[in-house]
Amino acid sequence: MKPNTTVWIDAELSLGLIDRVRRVNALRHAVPDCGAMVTFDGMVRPSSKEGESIEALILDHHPEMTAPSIERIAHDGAARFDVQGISVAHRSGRLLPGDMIVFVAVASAHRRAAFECADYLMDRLKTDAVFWKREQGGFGERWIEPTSADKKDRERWYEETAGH
Amino acid sequence: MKPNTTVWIDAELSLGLIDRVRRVNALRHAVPDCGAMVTFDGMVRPSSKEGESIEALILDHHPEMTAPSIERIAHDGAARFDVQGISVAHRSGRLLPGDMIVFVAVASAHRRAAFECADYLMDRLKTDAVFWKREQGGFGERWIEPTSADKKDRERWYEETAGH
Amino acid sequence: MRLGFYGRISTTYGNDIDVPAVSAGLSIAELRRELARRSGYEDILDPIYRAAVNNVIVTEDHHVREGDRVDFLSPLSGG
Amino acid sequence: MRLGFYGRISTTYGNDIDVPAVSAGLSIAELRRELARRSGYEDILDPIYRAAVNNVIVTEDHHVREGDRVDFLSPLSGG
Repeated sequence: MKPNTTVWIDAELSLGLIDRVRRVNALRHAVPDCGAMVTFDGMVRPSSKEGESIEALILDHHPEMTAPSIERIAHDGAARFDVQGISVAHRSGRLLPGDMIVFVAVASAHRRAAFECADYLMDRLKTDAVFWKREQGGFGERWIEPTSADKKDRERWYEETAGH
Repeated sequence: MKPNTTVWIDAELSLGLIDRVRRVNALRHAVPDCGAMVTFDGMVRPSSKEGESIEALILDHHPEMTAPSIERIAHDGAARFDVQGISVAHRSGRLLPGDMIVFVAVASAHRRAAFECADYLMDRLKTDAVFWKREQGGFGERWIEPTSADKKDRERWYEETAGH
Repeated sequence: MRLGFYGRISTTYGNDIDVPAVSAGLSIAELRRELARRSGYEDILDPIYRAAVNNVIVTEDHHVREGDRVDFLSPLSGG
Repeated sequence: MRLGFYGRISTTYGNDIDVPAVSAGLSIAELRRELARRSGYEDILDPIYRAAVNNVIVTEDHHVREGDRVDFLSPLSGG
Protein backbone atom coordinates (compact mmCIF):
# COMPACT_ATOMS: atom_id res chain seq x y z
CA MET A 1 0.00 0.00 0.00
CA LYS A 2 2.44 2.58 1.29
CA PRO A 3 5.35 3.24 -1.10
CA ASN A 4 8.78 3.21 0.47
CA THR A 5 9.75 6.85 -0.03
CA THR A 6 11.23 9.41 2.33
CA VAL A 7 8.72 11.61 4.11
CA TRP A 8 9.77 15.10 5.22
CA ILE A 9 8.97 15.49 8.94
CA ASP A 10 9.08 18.48 11.28
CA ALA A 11 7.77 17.55 14.75
CA GLU A 12 8.16 19.99 17.60
CA LEU A 13 7.35 20.58 21.26
CA SER A 14 6.62 24.33 21.31
CA LEU A 15 7.19 26.31 24.50
CA GLY A 16 6.07 29.55 22.77
CA LEU A 17 3.44 30.51 20.19
CA ILE A 18 3.09 28.19 17.20
CA ASP A 19 3.65 30.03 13.91
CA ARG A 20 1.24 28.29 11.51
CA VAL A 21 2.22 30.45 8.51
CA ARG A 22 5.90 29.63 8.93
CA ARG A 23 5.11 25.93 9.33
CA VAL A 24 2.88 25.82 6.23
CA ASN A 25 5.50 27.66 4.18
CA ALA A 26 8.25 25.30 5.37
CA LEU A 27 6.19 22.25 4.43
CA ARG A 28 5.26 23.63 0.99
CA HIS A 29 8.91 24.55 0.41
CA ALA A 30 10.04 21.05 1.42
CA VAL A 31 7.53 19.26 -0.86
CA PRO A 32 6.78 21.76 -3.65
CA ASP A 33 5.31 19.08 -5.93
CA CYS A 34 2.52 17.96 -3.59
CA GLY A 35 -0.99 18.26 -4.97
CA ALA A 36 -2.79 18.39 -1.64
CA MET A 37 -2.25 19.79 1.83
CA VAL A 38 -4.51 19.36 4.86
CA THR A 39 -3.96 21.33 8.06
CA PHE A 40 -5.52 21.16 11.49
CA ASP A 41 -5.46 23.88 14.15
CA GLY A 42 -6.62 23.12 17.70
CA MET A 43 -7.38 26.19 19.84
CA VAL A 44 -8.25 26.79 23.49
CA ARG A 45 -12.03 27.26 23.70
CA PRO A 46 -13.42 30.04 25.88
CA SER A 47 -15.71 27.74 27.85
CA SER A 48 -15.53 24.34 29.52
CA LYS A 49 -17.62 21.26 28.66
CA GLU A 50 -19.92 22.37 31.48
CA GLY A 51 -20.29 25.83 29.90
CA GLU A 52 -18.23 27.75 32.45
CA SER A 53 -15.89 30.51 31.34
CA ILE A 54 -12.23 29.46 30.99
CA GLU A 55 -9.41 31.80 31.99
CA ALA A 56 -6.48 29.61 31.00
CA LEU A 57 -5.48 26.13 29.92
CA ILE A 58 -2.25 24.79 31.42
CA LEU A 59 -0.36 22.10 29.57
CA ASP A 60 2.36 20.22 31.45
CA HIS A 61 4.93 18.08 29.68
CA HIS A 62 7.64 15.62 30.71
CA PRO A 63 11.20 16.92 30.29
CA GLU A 64 12.41 13.78 28.50
CA MET A 65 9.39 11.87 27.22
CA THR A 66 7.21 14.48 25.54
CA ALA A 67 9.28 15.56 22.52
CA PRO A 68 10.02 11.94 21.50
CA SER A 69 6.30 11.08 21.81
CA ILE A 70 5.42 13.80 19.27
CA GLU A 71 8.18 12.63 16.93
CA ARG A 72 7.05 9.05 17.19
CA ILE A 73 3.46 9.93 16.30
CA ALA A 74 4.66 11.89 13.24
CA HIS A 75 6.84 8.97 12.13
CA ASP A 76 3.98 6.51 12.63
CA GLY A 77 1.83 8.69 10.33
CA ALA A 78 4.61 8.80 7.74
CA ALA A 79 4.94 5.01 7.82
CA ARG A 80 1.22 4.40 7.53
CA PHE A 81 0.00 6.82 4.83
CA ASP A 82 1.14 7.66 1.31
CA VAL A 83 2.17 11.23 2.20
CA GLN A 84 5.14 13.44 1.27
CA GLY A 85 5.48 15.72 4.30
CA ILE A 86 4.27 16.06 7.90
CA SER A 87 4.51 19.06 10.21
CA VAL A 88 3.40 18.74 13.84
CA ALA A 89 3.74 21.26 16.67
CA HIS A 90 2.26 20.90 20.16
CA ARG A 91 2.30 23.66 22.77
CA SER A 92 3.16 23.33 26.43
CA GLY A 93 2.70 26.00 29.13
CA ARG A 94 -0.05 28.43 30.06
CA LEU A 95 -2.46 29.19 27.19
CA LEU A 96 -5.33 31.64 26.90
CA PRO A 97 -8.63 31.17 25.07
CA GLY A 98 -8.00 31.36 21.31
CA ASP A 99 -4.35 30.30 21.63
CA MET A 100 -3.25 27.42 19.45
CA ILE A 101 -2.64 24.15 21.31
CA VAL A 102 -1.71 21.98 18.37
CA PHE A 103 -1.00 22.37 14.67
CA VAL A 104 -0.76 19.57 12.12
CA ALA A 105 -0.12 19.88 8.38
CA VAL A 106 0.18 17.00 5.90
CA ALA A 107 1.16 17.23 2.23
CA SER A 108 0.57 14.44 -0.27
CA ALA A 109 0.03 13.79 -3.97
CA HIS A 110 -3.69 13.01 -3.54
CA ARG A 111 -6.14 14.44 -1.04
CA ARG A 112 -7.44 11.25 0.62
CA ALA A 113 -4.04 10.36 2.14
CA ALA A 114 -3.57 13.90 3.52
CA PHE A 115 -7.05 13.94 5.11
CA GLU A 116 -6.64 10.50 6.68
CA CYS A 117 -3.12 11.16 7.94
CA ALA A 118 -4.08 14.50 9.57
CA ASP A 119 -7.10 12.84 11.20
CA TYR A 120 -4.89 9.98 12.45
CA LEU A 121 -2.22 12.33 13.82
CA MET A 122 -4.83 14.27 15.80
CA ASP A 123 -6.37 11.11 17.26
CA ARG A 124 -2.91 9.90 18.31
CA LEU A 125 -1.88 13.28 19.75
CA LYS A 126 -5.06 13.41 21.86
CA THR A 127 -4.31 10.13 23.59
CA ASP A 128 -0.62 9.27 23.10
CA ALA A 129 1.29 12.57 23.21
CA VAL A 130 2.86 12.97 26.66
CA PHE A 131 0.92 15.97 28.02
CA TRP A 132 -1.33 16.67 30.94
CA LYS A 133 -3.77 19.54 30.88
CA ARG A 134 -5.92 21.43 33.34
CA GLU A 135 -8.28 24.35 32.94
CA GLN A 136 -8.57 27.34 35.23
CA GLY A 137 -11.59 29.59 35.77
CA GLY A 138 -14.01 30.88 38.38
CA PHE A 139 -14.53 27.23 39.40
CA GLY A 140 -10.85 26.92 40.34
CA GLU A 141 -8.71 24.39 38.54
CA ARG A 142 -9.49 20.97 37.16
CA TRP A 143 -7.56 18.27 35.29
CA ILE A 144 -8.82 17.24 31.87
CA GLU A 145 -8.35 13.62 30.87
CA PRO A 146 -9.15 11.88 27.57
CA THR A 147 -12.87 11.41 26.97
CA SER A 148 -14.38 8.13 25.89
CA ALA A 149 -14.90 9.79 22.47
CA ASP A 150 -11.14 10.46 22.26
CA LYS A 151 -10.44 6.82 23.12
CA LYS A 152 -12.95 5.59 20.51
CA ASP A 153 -11.34 7.84 17.88
CA ARG A 154 -7.96 6.44 18.83
CA GLU A 155 -9.17 2.85 18.54
CA ARG A 156 -10.10 3.36 14.88
CA TRP A 157 -6.40 2.99 14.05
CA TYR A 158 -5.41 -0.09 16.13
CA GLU A 159 -1.89 1.02 17.00
CA GLU A 160 0.43 0.25 19.86
CA THR A 161 0.13 2.76 22.69
CA ALA A 162 3.01 5.22 22.82
CA GLY A 163 5.65 4.22 25.33
CA HIS A 164 4.92 0.47 25.22
CA MET B 1 -28.14 16.12 14.75
CA LYS B 2 -27.19 19.49 13.31
CA PRO B 3 -28.05 22.46 15.59
CA ASN B 4 -29.90 25.28 13.91
CA THR B 5 -27.30 28.03 14.24
CA THR B 6 -25.96 30.53 11.73
CA VAL B 7 -22.80 29.46 9.93
CA TRP B 8 -20.41 32.14 8.62
CA ILE B 9 -19.74 31.49 4.92
CA ASP B 10 -17.32 33.03 2.44
CA ALA B 11 -17.51 31.29 -0.95
CA GLU B 12 -15.69 32.75 -3.91
CA LEU B 13 -14.86 32.22 -7.56
CA SER B 14 -11.28 33.54 -7.76
CA LEU B 15 -9.95 34.90 -11.03
CA GLY B 16 -6.57 35.72 -9.44
CA LEU B 17 -4.30 34.09 -6.85
CA ILE B 18 -6.03 32.70 -3.74
CA ASP B 19 -4.66 34.28 -0.56
CA ARG B 20 -4.84 31.44 1.99
CA VAL B 21 -3.44 33.52 4.85
CA ARG B 22 -6.06 36.22 4.39
CA ARG B 23 -8.83 33.61 4.17
CA VAL B 24 -7.70 31.77 7.32
CA ASN B 25 -7.44 35.06 9.21
CA ALA B 26 -10.92 36.15 8.07
CA LEU B 27 -12.42 32.83 9.18
CA ARG B 28 -10.67 32.90 12.59
CA HIS B 29 -11.77 36.53 13.04
CA ALA B 30 -15.38 35.63 12.17
CA VAL B 31 -15.53 32.66 14.56
CA PRO B 32 -12.95 33.43 17.27
CA ASP B 33 -14.41 30.87 19.70
CA CYS B 34 -13.97 27.82 17.46
CA GLY B 35 -11.86 25.04 18.93
CA ALA B 36 -10.90 23.42 15.64
CA MET B 37 -10.05 24.44 12.10
CA VAL B 38 -9.31 22.18 9.14
CA THR B 39 -8.00 23.54 5.85
CA PHE B 40 -7.42 21.96 2.46
CA ASP B 41 -5.20 23.32 -0.31
CA GLY B 42 -5.32 21.78 -3.79
CA MET B 43 -2.37 22.62 -6.04
CA VAL B 44 -1.47 22.04 -9.68
CA ARG B 45 0.87 19.07 -9.80
CA PRO B 46 3.94 19.22 -12.08
CA SER B 47 3.12 16.00 -13.90
CA SER B 48 0.08 14.32 -15.42
CA LYS B 49 -1.41 10.98 -14.38
CA GLU B 50 0.66 9.47 -17.20
CA GLY B 51 3.83 11.01 -15.75
CA GLU B 52 4.35 13.67 -18.45
CA SER B 53 5.51 17.14 -17.49
CA ILE B 54 2.70 19.72 -17.19
CA GLU B 55 3.21 23.30 -18.37
CA ALA B 56 -0.16 24.70 -17.35
CA LEU B 57 -3.63 23.79 -16.14
CA ILE B 58 -6.49 25.79 -17.66
CA LEU B 59 -9.74 26.07 -15.72
CA ASP B 60 -12.81 27.33 -17.58
CA HIS B 61 -15.92 28.50 -15.78
CA HIS B 62 -19.46 29.48 -16.77
CA PRO B 63 -20.21 33.21 -16.50
CA GLU B 64 -23.47 32.70 -14.58
CA MET B 65 -23.49 29.17 -13.15
CA THR B 66 -20.07 28.75 -11.55
CA ALA B 67 -20.17 31.21 -8.63
CA PRO B 68 -23.62 29.98 -7.47
CA SER B 69 -22.43 26.37 -7.65
CA ILE B 70 -19.58 27.13 -5.23
CA GLU B 71 -21.95 28.97 -2.90
CA ARG B 72 -24.43 26.13 -2.98
CA ILE B 73 -21.78 23.56 -2.04
CA ALA B 74 -20.66 25.74 0.90
CA HIS B 75 -24.26 26.13 2.08
CA ASP B 76 -24.88 22.39 1.76
CA GLY B 77 -21.85 21.78 4.00
CA ALA B 78 -23.15 24.33 6.52
CA ALA B 79 -26.56 22.62 6.60
CA ARG B 80 -25.11 19.16 7.01
CA PHE B 81 -22.35 19.50 9.63
CA ASP B 82 -22.15 21.07 13.08
CA VAL B 83 -19.68 23.77 12.01
CA GLN B 84 -19.32 27.48 12.75
CA GLY B 85 -17.63 28.83 9.63
CA ILE B 86 -16.78 27.81 6.05
CA SER B 87 -14.41 29.47 3.59
CA VAL B 88 -14.19 28.20 0.00
CA ALA B 89 -12.28 29.70 -2.93
CA HIS B 90 -11.89 28.08 -6.35
CA ARG B 91 -9.62 29.43 -9.08
CA SER B 92 -10.43 29.85 -12.75
CA GLY B 93 -8.00 30.74 -15.53
CA ARG B 94 -4.50 29.62 -16.51
CA LEU B 95 -2.54 28.08 -13.62
CA LEU B 96 1.07 26.93 -13.37
CA PRO B 97 2.44 23.93 -11.44
CA GLY B 98 2.36 24.72 -7.71
CA ASP B 99 -0.46 27.28 -8.08
CA MET B 100 -3.44 26.82 -5.80
CA ILE B 101 -6.60 25.55 -7.53
CA VAL B 102 -8.86 25.34 -4.53
CA PHE B 103 -8.81 26.31 -0.87
CA VAL B 104 -11.26 25.17 1.80
CA ALA B 105 -11.26 26.06 5.50
CA VAL B 106 -13.80 24.91 8.09
CA ALA B 107 -14.03 26.03 11.72
CA SER B 108 -16.03 24.18 14.37
CA ALA B 109 -16.21 23.53 18.10
CA HIS B 110 -14.95 19.95 17.80
CA ARG B 111 -12.52 18.48 15.32
CA ARG B 112 -14.59 15.66 13.84
CA ALA B 113 -17.16 18.01 12.25
CA ALA B 114 -14.43 20.19 10.71
CA PHE B 115 -12.63 17.18 9.21
CA GLU B 116 -15.80 15.67 7.79
CA CYS B 117 -17.11 18.96 6.40
CA ALA B 118 -13.80 19.80 4.66
CA ASP B 119 -13.68 16.29 3.18
CA TYR B 120 -17.30 16.65 2.00
CA LEU B 121 -16.72 20.08 0.47
CA MET B 122 -13.75 18.77 -1.54
CA ASP B 123 -15.67 15.75 -2.83
CA ARG B 124 -18.54 18.03 -3.89
CA LEU B 125 -16.23 20.60 -5.51
CA LYS B 126 -14.51 17.86 -7.53
CA THR B 127 -17.74 16.72 -9.14
CA ASP B 128 -20.40 19.46 -8.70
CA ALA B 129 -18.57 22.79 -9.00
CA VAL B 130 -19.12 24.19 -12.50
CA PHE B 131 -15.58 24.05 -13.95
CA TRP B 132 -13.87 22.37 -16.84
CA LYS B 133 -10.16 21.79 -16.85
CA ARG B 134 -7.49 20.84 -19.32
CA GLU B 135 -3.77 20.35 -19.01
CA GLN B 136 -1.10 21.57 -21.43
CA GLY B 137 2.36 20.14 -21.97
CA GLY B 138 4.67 18.63 -24.58
CA PHE B 139 1.80 16.26 -25.45
CA GLY B 140 -0.41 19.19 -26.47
CA GLU B 141 -3.63 19.78 -24.59
CA ARG B 142 -6.12 17.38 -23.02
CA TRP B 143 -9.37 17.70 -21.11
CA ILE B 144 -9.52 16.24 -17.60
CA GLU B 145 -12.81 14.79 -16.45
CA PRO B 146 -13.80 13.32 -13.08
CA THR B 147 -12.24 9.94 -12.39
CA SER B 148 -14.22 6.97 -11.13
CA ALA B 149 -12.45 7.55 -7.78
CA ASP B 150 -13.85 11.10 -7.68
CA LYS B 151 -17.34 9.77 -8.39
CA LYS B 152 -17.00 7.11 -5.69
CA ASP B 153 -15.85 9.76 -3.19
CA ARG B 154 -18.86 11.87 -4.15
CA GLU B 155 -21.26 8.96 -3.66
CA ARG B 156 -20.24 8.62 -0.02
CA TRP B 157 -22.48 11.61 0.73
CA TYR B 158 -25.67 10.74 -1.24
CA GLU B 159 -26.59 14.28 -2.27
CA GLU B 160 -28.55 15.68 -5.17
CA THR B 161 -26.32 16.62 -8.09
CA ALA B 162 -25.75 20.38 -8.41
CA GLY B 163 -28.10 22.00 -10.89
CA HIS B 164 -30.85 19.38 -10.57
CA MET C 1 -30.31 31.39 -31.28
CA ARG C 2 -27.08 31.57 -29.31
CA LEU C 3 -25.59 28.32 -28.08
CA GLY C 4 -22.73 28.00 -25.60
CA PHE C 5 -20.42 24.99 -25.26
CA TYR C 6 -18.30 24.26 -22.20
CA GLY C 7 -15.52 21.79 -21.62
CA ARG C 8 -14.61 19.01 -24.05
CA ILE C 9 -17.64 19.60 -26.30
CA SER C 10 -16.38 23.13 -27.10
CA THR C 11 -13.53 21.62 -29.12
CA THR C 12 -16.11 20.31 -31.59
CA TYR C 13 -18.50 23.25 -31.89
CA GLY C 14 -16.58 26.26 -30.51
CA ASN C 15 -17.30 28.16 -27.32
CA ASP C 16 -20.23 30.16 -28.51
CA ILE C 17 -22.09 30.00 -31.80
CA ASP C 18 -25.07 31.66 -33.35
CA VAL C 19 -27.40 29.21 -35.08
CA PRO C 20 -29.65 31.29 -37.25
CA ALA C 21 -33.28 30.44 -37.89
CA VAL C 22 -33.65 27.80 -35.20
CA SER C 23 -37.30 28.09 -34.39
CA ALA C 24 -38.23 28.62 -30.79
CA GLY C 25 -40.34 25.74 -29.53
CA LEU C 26 -37.86 22.97 -30.27
CA SER C 27 -37.17 20.56 -27.42
CA ILE C 28 -33.58 20.07 -26.29
CA ALA C 29 -33.57 16.65 -27.98
CA GLU C 30 -34.74 18.25 -31.24
CA LEU C 31 -32.19 21.03 -30.88
CA ARG C 32 -29.38 18.45 -30.53
CA ARG C 33 -30.49 16.69 -33.73
CA GLU C 34 -30.77 19.97 -35.62
CA LEU C 35 -27.27 20.97 -34.51
CA ALA C 36 -25.83 17.58 -35.51
CA ARG C 37 -27.53 17.83 -38.92
CA ARG C 38 -26.27 21.34 -39.64
CA SER C 39 -22.69 20.84 -38.37
CA GLY C 40 -22.13 17.29 -39.52
CA TYR C 41 -20.79 16.41 -36.03
CA GLU C 42 -22.87 14.08 -33.89
CA ASP C 43 -21.04 14.48 -30.55
CA ILE C 44 -23.85 16.64 -29.23
CA LEU C 45 -26.27 13.69 -29.40
CA ASP C 46 -24.48 12.14 -26.40
CA PRO C 47 -26.54 12.97 -23.28
CA ILE C 48 -23.31 13.14 -21.25
CA TYR C 49 -23.33 16.76 -22.44
CA ARG C 50 -26.08 18.23 -20.30
CA ALA C 51 -28.18 21.18 -21.45
CA ALA C 52 -28.76 24.33 -19.39
CA VAL C 53 -31.38 26.92 -20.35
CA ASN C 54 -30.90 30.33 -18.75
CA ASN C 55 -28.40 28.79 -16.27
CA VAL C 56 -30.64 25.93 -15.14
CA ILE C 57 -30.01 22.30 -16.10
CA VAL C 58 -33.01 20.97 -18.07
CA THR C 59 -34.21 17.59 -19.33
CA GLU C 60 -34.42 16.50 -22.95
CA ASP C 61 -38.11 17.36 -23.30
CA HIS C 62 -37.65 20.98 -22.22
CA HIS C 63 -38.80 23.37 -24.98
CA VAL C 64 -36.68 26.42 -25.66
CA ARG C 65 -38.27 29.83 -26.08
CA GLU C 66 -37.37 33.01 -27.95
CA GLY C 67 -34.45 34.75 -26.22
CA ASP C 68 -33.40 31.70 -24.18
CA ARG C 69 -29.70 31.14 -23.60
CA VAL C 70 -28.88 27.46 -24.23
CA ASP C 71 -25.58 25.95 -23.03
CA PHE C 72 -24.23 22.47 -23.43
CA LEU C 73 -22.01 21.40 -20.53
CA SER C 74 -19.39 18.65 -20.59
CA PRO C 75 -18.90 16.62 -17.39
CA LEU C 76 -17.71 18.97 -14.66
CA SER C 77 -14.21 18.75 -13.24
CA GLY C 78 -13.44 21.15 -10.45
CA GLY C 79 -10.93 20.94 -7.59
CA MET D 1 15.25 7.95 45.46
CA ARG D 2 13.68 10.73 43.38
CA LEU D 3 10.10 10.24 42.23
CA GLY D 4 8.29 12.43 39.70
CA PHE D 5 4.51 12.81 39.42
CA TYR D 6 2.72 14.12 36.35
CA GLY D 7 -0.88 15.19 35.81
CA ARG D 8 -3.65 14.61 38.34
CA ILE D 9 -1.52 12.43 40.62
CA SER D 10 0.86 15.38 41.24
CA THR D 11 -1.88 17.12 43.25
CA THR D 12 -1.58 14.32 45.85
CA TYR D 13 2.17 13.82 46.08
CA GLY D 14 3.71 16.97 44.54
CA ASN D 15 5.63 17.21 41.28
CA ASP D 16 8.90 15.80 42.45
CA ILE D 17 9.80 14.27 45.80
CA ASP D 18 12.82 12.66 47.35
CA VAL D 19 11.99 9.48 49.23
CA PRO D 20 15.01 8.71 51.40
CA ALA D 21 16.20 5.23 52.16
CA VAL D 22 14.04 3.40 49.59
CA SER D 23 16.18 0.39 48.86
CA ALA D 24 17.04 -0.29 45.27
CA GLY D 25 15.65 -3.63 44.18
CA LEU D 26 11.99 -2.91 44.99
CA SER D 27 9.52 -3.68 42.23
CA ILE D 28 7.21 -0.92 41.01
CA ALA D 29 4.31 -2.60 42.86
CA GLU D 30 6.37 -2.64 46.07
CA LEU D 31 7.40 0.96 45.54
CA ARG D 32 3.73 2.00 45.20
CA ARG D 33 2.88 0.26 48.51
CA GLU D 34 5.88 1.83 50.25
CA LEU D 35 4.85 5.29 49.02
CA ALA D 36 1.24 4.80 50.14
CA ARG D 37 2.40 3.62 53.58
CA ARG D 38 4.76 6.53 54.13
CA SER D 39 2.44 9.26 52.77
CA GLY D 40 -0.86 7.94 54.04
CA TYR D 41 -2.35 8.50 50.55
CA GLU D 42 -3.31 5.39 48.57
CA ASP D 43 -4.00 7.03 45.18
CA ILE D 44 -0.72 5.71 43.81
CA LEU D 45 -1.96 2.11 44.18
CA ASP D 46 -4.29 2.71 41.20
CA PRO D 47 -2.57 1.26 38.11
CA ILE D 48 -4.16 4.01 35.99
CA TYR D 49 -1.02 5.93 37.04
CA ARG D 50 1.59 4.25 34.91
CA ALA D 51 5.22 4.05 36.00
CA ALA D 52 8.17 5.10 33.83
CA VAL D 53 11.75 4.27 34.73
CA ASN D 54 14.37 6.38 32.98
CA ASN D 55 11.72 7.58 30.50
CA VAL D 56 10.42 4.15 29.55
CA ILE D 57 7.01 2.83 30.64
CA VAL D 58 7.51 -0.31 32.75
CA THR D 59 5.29 -3.04 34.18
CA GLU D 60 4.55 -3.64 37.86
CA ASP D 61 7.21 -6.32 38.26
CA HIS D 62 10.03 -4.10 37.02
CA HIS D 63 12.71 -3.72 39.71
CA VAL D 64 14.24 -0.28 40.20
CA ARG D 65 17.96 0.16 40.51
CA GLU D 66 20.27 2.64 42.22
CA GLY D 67 20.18 5.98 40.36
CA ASP D 68 16.97 5.20 38.42
CA ARG D 69 14.55 8.05 37.76
CA VAL D 70 11.01 6.84 38.51
CA ASP D 71 7.98 8.82 37.29
CA PHE D 72 4.30 8.17 37.80
CA LEU D 73 2.18 9.39 34.87
CA SER D 74 -1.54 10.21 35.01
CA PRO D 75 -3.60 9.42 31.87
CA LEU D 76 -2.27 11.55 29.00
CA SER D 77 -4.32 14.36 27.51
CA GLY D 78 -2.74 16.18 24.60
CA GLY D 79 -4.28 18.02 21.68
